[in-house]
Amino acid sequence: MIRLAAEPFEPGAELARFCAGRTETGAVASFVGIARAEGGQATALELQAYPGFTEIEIGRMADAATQRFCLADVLIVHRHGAIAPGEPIVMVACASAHRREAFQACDYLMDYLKSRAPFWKKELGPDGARWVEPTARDLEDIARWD
Amino acid sequence: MIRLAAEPFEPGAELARFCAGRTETGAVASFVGIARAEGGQATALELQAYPGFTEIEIGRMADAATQRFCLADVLIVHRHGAIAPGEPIVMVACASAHRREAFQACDYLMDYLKSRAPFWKKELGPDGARWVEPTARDLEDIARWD
Amino acid sequence: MRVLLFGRLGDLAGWRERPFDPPPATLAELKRRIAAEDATLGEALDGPGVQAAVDRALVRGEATLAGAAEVAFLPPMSGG
Amino acid sequence: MRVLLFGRLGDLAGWRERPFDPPPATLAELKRRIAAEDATLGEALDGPGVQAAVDRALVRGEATLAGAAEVAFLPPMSGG
Repeated sequence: MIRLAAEPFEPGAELARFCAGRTETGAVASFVGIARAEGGQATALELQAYPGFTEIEIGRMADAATQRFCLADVLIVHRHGAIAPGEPIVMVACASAHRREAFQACDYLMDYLKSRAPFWKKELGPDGARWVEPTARDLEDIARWD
Repeated sequence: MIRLAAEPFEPGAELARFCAGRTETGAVASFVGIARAEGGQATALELQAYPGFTEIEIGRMADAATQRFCLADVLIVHRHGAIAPGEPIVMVACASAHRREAFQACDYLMDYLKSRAPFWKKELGPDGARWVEPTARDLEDIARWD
Repeated sequence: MRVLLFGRLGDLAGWRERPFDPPPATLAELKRRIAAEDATLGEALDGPGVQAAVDRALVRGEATLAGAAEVAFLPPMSGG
Repeated sequence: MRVLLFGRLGDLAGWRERPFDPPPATLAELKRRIAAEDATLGEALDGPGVQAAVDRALVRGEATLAGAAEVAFLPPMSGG
């Protein structure tokens, strides 16, 4: 399930739904990315998505991860719009028969989201705004999977 | 926070509490292990802990993981007693400034719990009961971190 | 035809969405028309890592725009 | 002194917790007394991967039990 959320979402409620009724896939790995205050240096994030394109691209990666890591289920929830410090930006959850595959899939999908998913992220701080592009570390991270 | 739970727990509620008010540690990785029905082959699990010893040993590992992976916070909830298929057995959540460390810490703690934490696990199925010991894969998994 | 600009391209141009009528026949013609109005934006569209999507499908290099309803310019992406 | 058996050891012995009075002076003496009553259990306590904890601290090899309140025998562990 891929969802773009224009409003804040609650990772706990997402995880509860994702785990409910799961009697055969014993392993659920998940990740939540939260907007940091950076000690007051970041006052807000603005995340642009391209609705109608972003979901399809993310869905393609979720399908690839499902194949590669033998997943039973994937959940990706991603905020767009204005995001305040402390609000969740992204959640990925992967269910699999074995924990290693669930962890790897989750790690892989986060690397993808950080450096290749159709989002554009502007950090607004006391000194103005700047567009964030993938860091050197993000690019190293995603290269691990190629 | 280390908690032995004699009754079912709800991973969603645990994650919601763990993420709440987190404005500086942007990365929360978590894992939930759920009792499998194994297509009817497993009717229940019985997990023994050694209360007063198990928490301390797990706490020691959580401290080691906190140091090794620069964690801001760790949560481990582990059931004991009789566990029905579909019920969560274990949840680990790790909060860190960076996602790679959060994932690794979570992976490491799960490997530890599977093969070195003071629990004893009996699977009850239609053909009787058997005590589960770490599998060859569990031992390979934990050896990665030594 | 609709043109969309994402991320820093929208800030640079001062717009995020605009109709282009009559529609250009190719991606190259669209870029030329944009550059004629706004040289800085025109240069940015050819900058490193900027991709184009025609009707929500990424295109590499040149592309015809016959019948296309929407072209989007996408600078380097970063979510999460 | 209290003796606790975990996992398959408890099933094997038919008990999980028992007082041992008078308390044995060493871990070796405790094992000898257990083996004298139940040879199968005695052998299992020396089996592969079985550890002992005295007053909730793991001990390696021999240990004195002077003043100890609780000895636990722990077969290979597996949680999660």
